Amino acid sequence: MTQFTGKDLLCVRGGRVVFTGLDFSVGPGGALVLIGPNGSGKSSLLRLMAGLLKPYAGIVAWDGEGIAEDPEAHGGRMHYVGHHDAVKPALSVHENVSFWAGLHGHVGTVDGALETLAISHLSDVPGRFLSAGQKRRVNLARVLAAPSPLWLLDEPTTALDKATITTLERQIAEHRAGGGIVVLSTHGEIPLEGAGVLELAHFQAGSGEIAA
Amino acid sequence: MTQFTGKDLLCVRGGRVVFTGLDFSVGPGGALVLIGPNGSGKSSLLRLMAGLLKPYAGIVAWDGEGIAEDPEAHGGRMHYVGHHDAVKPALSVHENVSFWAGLHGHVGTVDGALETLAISHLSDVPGRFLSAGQKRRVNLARVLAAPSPLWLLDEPTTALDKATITTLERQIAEHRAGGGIVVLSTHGEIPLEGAGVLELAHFQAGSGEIAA
Amino acid sequence: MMGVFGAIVRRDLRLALRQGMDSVMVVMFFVIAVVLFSFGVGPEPNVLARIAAGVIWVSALLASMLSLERLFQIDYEDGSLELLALAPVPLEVAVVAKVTAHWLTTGLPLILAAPLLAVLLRMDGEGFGILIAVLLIGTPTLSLIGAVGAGLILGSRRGGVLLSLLILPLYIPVLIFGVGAVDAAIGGFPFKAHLLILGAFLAGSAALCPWAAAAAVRQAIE
Amino acid sequence: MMGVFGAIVRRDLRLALRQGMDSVMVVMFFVIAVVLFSFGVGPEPNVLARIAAGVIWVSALLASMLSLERLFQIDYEDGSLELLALAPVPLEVAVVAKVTAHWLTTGLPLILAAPLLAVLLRMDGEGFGILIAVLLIGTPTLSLIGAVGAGLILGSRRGGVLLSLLILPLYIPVLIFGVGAVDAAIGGFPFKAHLLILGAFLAGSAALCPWAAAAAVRQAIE
Amino acid sequence: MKRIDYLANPTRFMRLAAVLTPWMGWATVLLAAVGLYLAFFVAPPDYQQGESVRIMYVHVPTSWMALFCYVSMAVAAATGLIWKHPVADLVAKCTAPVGAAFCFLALLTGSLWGKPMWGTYWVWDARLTSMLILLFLYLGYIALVNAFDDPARGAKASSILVLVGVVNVPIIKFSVDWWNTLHQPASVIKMGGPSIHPTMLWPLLLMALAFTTYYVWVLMVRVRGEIIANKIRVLRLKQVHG
Ligand code: HEM
Ligand SMILES: Nc1ncnc2c1ncn2[C@@H]1O[C@H](COP(=O)(O)OP(=O)(O)OP(=O)(O)O)[C@@H](O)[C@H]1O
Ligand SMILES: Nc1ncnc2c1ncn2[C@@H]1O[C@H](COP(=O)(O)OP(=O)(O)OP(=O)(O)O)[C@@H](O)[C@H]1O
Ligand SMILES: [Mg+2]
Ligand SMILES: [Mg+2]
Repeated sequence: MTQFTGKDLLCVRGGRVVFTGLDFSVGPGGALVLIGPNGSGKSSLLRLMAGLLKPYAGIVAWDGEGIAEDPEAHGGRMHYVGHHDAVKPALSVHENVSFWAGLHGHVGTVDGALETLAISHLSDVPGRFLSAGQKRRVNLARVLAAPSPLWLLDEPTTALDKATITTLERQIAEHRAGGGIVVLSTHGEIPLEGAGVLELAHFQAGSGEIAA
Repeated sequence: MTQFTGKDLLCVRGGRVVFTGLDFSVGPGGALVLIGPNGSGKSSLLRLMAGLLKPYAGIVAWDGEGIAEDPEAHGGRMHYVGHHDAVKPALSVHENVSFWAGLHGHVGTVDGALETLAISHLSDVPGRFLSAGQKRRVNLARVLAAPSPLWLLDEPTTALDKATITTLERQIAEHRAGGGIVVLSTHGEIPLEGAGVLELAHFQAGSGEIAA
Repeated sequence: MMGVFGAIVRRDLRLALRQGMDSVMVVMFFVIAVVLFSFGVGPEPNVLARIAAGVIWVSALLASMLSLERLFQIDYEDGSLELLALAPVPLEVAVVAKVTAHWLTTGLPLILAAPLLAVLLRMDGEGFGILIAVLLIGTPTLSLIGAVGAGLILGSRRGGVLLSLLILPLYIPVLIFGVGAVDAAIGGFPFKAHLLILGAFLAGSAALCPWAAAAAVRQAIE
Repeated sequence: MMGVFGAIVRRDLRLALRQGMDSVMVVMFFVIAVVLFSFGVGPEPNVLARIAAGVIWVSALLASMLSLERLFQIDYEDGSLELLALAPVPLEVAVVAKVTAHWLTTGLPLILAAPLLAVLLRMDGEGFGILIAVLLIGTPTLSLIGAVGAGLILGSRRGGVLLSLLILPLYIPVLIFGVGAVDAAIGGFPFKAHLLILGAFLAGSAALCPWAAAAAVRQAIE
Repeated sequence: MKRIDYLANPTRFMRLAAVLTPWMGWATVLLAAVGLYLAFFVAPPDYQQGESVRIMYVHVPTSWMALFCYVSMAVAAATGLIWKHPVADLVAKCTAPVGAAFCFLALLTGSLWGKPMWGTYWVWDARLTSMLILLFLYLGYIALVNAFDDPARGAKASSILVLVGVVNVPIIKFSVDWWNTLHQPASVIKMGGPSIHPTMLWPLLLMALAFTTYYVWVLMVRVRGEIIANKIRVLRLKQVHG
């Protein structure tokens, strides 16, 4: 079975240990929710999982193989949603989504994704006319348009209205039902059935473990 | 009594009518919560109230006088918290907050504000080392440090952890108890006693009302 | 009002000194540009001396323009500019404060470096004093004009190139009289008229540019 | 892999054509810089002709540098660069695709405008053909080198000026041989060696710069 | 494992530096004294150049050091990038100002020497030009390493720049062979051994050695300073972050 795991992760940012000795493991259909107060390292952990940040020690692995060994393969099986929405002001909503879907080799599924997130009426509107929540929906449409087994979502409900949050929850459930894996961070409540919860505050460094 | 009012506001952005025929009125100690789906115009209305955006028609007034007539006076009695946190990476948290407080003529109250938001231990830390939620707290500290009768907050709880949200709610209650006015937008629930609620979706333009 | 002016100048100076070696870098760009021209033109000393004043002025102008690009940019991106516009003082005050801090950290060092480059380009000794004088009058004018351009490009997607298009044409008169004064001094001609005209440019731009720049900033943050 | 390369090139071309008049602006900067020089140096035709090749090259170089500043900047700020780095193709491919699109929208128009400016500067007729040839070989080299610099300055606090410090020194060899070839052709000397060296520069930077630029981008988005 | 390295390496380096620093200091003083004496009082004036040949004893070693420092930086940068060795980044960072100073001195002494020899302070030939580019590369490095809010970012970005700029070093070295320049070709460091009289060779080598020990000395002092400054910064951060 494919397992997404991290072992003994040490994260250092700006010369400071953010968290240390962190392990996690999620299997097919599983979900992991990252919680913790501001600055506890939720975003940092998601970036480690995506491969954007290298762990100072420890390893993040897919099916036992470190993700750093074949970054392109990891990119192919993963979607990362960060704080920025990567929406080009000059391209229409449809063009924005289909560019990213195309990079993952999917192009026919864009309209369906827009439909699901209730932005198909904005399909031809340029990105610069979108509000904060509309941009976020475009970003999520990119994830839906190109199916990939692993979703990494950093506070995905930011700026979304309630109806869209419900839609997102349903999509996550569907994704998991199909054997997909979800890791997300949140300050609110996202009800995910049978999800593991990782409280980042438990992995703060002790007083001795400051990096020189 | 000071009243903060808007009459028959029409807002046009990107050649499209965002809302029309909108009225509001808040008195001392009052609060107004803006709700509505993504793109319904919450941020736009707050920018109108701050004077950053000019209404296409209608008037925003303080005590009966249009805010555009004396923008400096309006600036002096108002705090606006938008999507950006205005935290300088090279300045320490204390320097960041006291610069803005100084513009409003207050300097002695900075430490108290940092204390309230539980970031006084970060006082000497440069802004570049802060996480999303910590930056947001610095931004809110600026508001607390220089008392002003009118607070305009655009999704102020974004990125805040639960403990800080509670603090913010208490501060808003105190502000109102002292005769202050609060207008804020939110997708979540911010329990404000006796607050008016404005559903932006009710002021959408009919199909005929597209601005040329 | 003066208190706020001082506060903004102090903040900008502190930011400049603390984080970037702004002044150092502008001077270095200035030097490199002059060196590039020497390369391009070739080593003949008399040709170099002939065009020295022009090369120094054009390089100073490009350096000033490049550093102006970010005059409002960072404040715009992190939301500070909105808050400055909402502060209880006219936006014009904030604009002038920012221009002042900018000139102190970049314009002044340029002027100090200019004589050195004049030596390198084998400029005639007579021109040195007047070169400094015209730069002292000319560079604040450049900063003021540049501020308008820096405001106009906010939020547009093509910073550098667009800025240069907007403000370089406005720089041309300053350039012509600046070079003219130096050449006149070297040639032994009177140059007072040039200085007076440059002074008039400075007065004019000090009167007009803050309003224009503030208007530009206001429309950018709508 | 080629599909992704094509997709990125097409996207960048579309963005360039749709939103900014990039090409127009670069060309205009080029023209204005040359004009500034003519003003700075004064109108004597023989001095102008003497320095024509140098002025054109230096202006092309500055124009190229200015437009390169934003090569990755916007994608970096709106999060697209992270996603490109996470795409299932090597980041080097994306870098080369972006450089290609950039050169097509800015380098090519520069080359088309150059002969016009040569006429303006009264350059000798012999130099025209060779000027275009060296620009054709030289400007892609500039774009490739500049891409490394554009990657390195991501996230730093001083874009434009810093970039110029990093890459202008590396531009100097291209400048020297570019001007040398034109001057040789005008003087009736052989210029094949110059062209070969410029070709070697192009090959070398095509081999090295994509890796360096990708490495720079990777560390920037950490 | 890696974590142990990270914590232990600076400590080990600090111990090594504490031992080496005084030795390097004294070696510099001694070598420079002997070298300068030989250069000024023992070495003969040149039959063509007269006394001005004595500039050579400063010019040539500083030129060598300018190149040597850049290569050291490149090696340190590569080490830092590949093995993430924290001291390597500091070595590169601390070498830059020293190398820039040597480079500046080489240019200065060269052009002072050029006036009597070539009749001009400066010509745009390949050796001189590439050396000037080296100075700019040093300055660009210094600007870049300090341009970031996070020192780790500065270290990485500038390491990449050093590795790109290193192509300039062979150009400087061989420019005199590849193009005909005013500058004279190598006579000490070349295939087939040095072709220079021992009375001139010895002071030259001594001065070169003195500059090398000086470099190591300054490097030790500066890297120690950086490590201590880092520790203070991190402790302060830790204190306030709780
Ligand atoms: C600013 C001008 C000059 C610069 C930038 C410069 C640069 C250099 C450099 C980089 C080297 C080291 C080359 C190597 O290791 O192969 C060197 C060596 C040397 N330079 Fe200069 N130089 C300049 C002017 C002069 C002048 C005017 C003379 C005297 C005619 C001169 C004589 C020498 C000699 C004799 C060597 C030693 C060559 C050897 O034996 O390897 N240089 N110079
Ligand atoms: N670019 C950076 N450079 C240095 N330190 C950073 C950087 N980004 C974050 N940090 C620090 O790393 C720690 C973890 O930050 P991170 O953004 O992962 O927290 P978070 O859990 O996502 O917080 P929030 O809930 O506020 O988003 C914080 O203490 C922060 O100060
Ligand atoms: N800069 C802009 N230019 C043109 N149109 C804009 C701009 N910003 C927003 N709009 C449009 O104005 C409308 C209202 O946007 P606004 O940002 O006020 O919505 P909002 O209620 O704050 O939404 P959200 O909940 O997503 O933040 C949207 O339809 C949006 O497309
Ligand atoms: Mg976060
Ligand atoms: Mg909004």
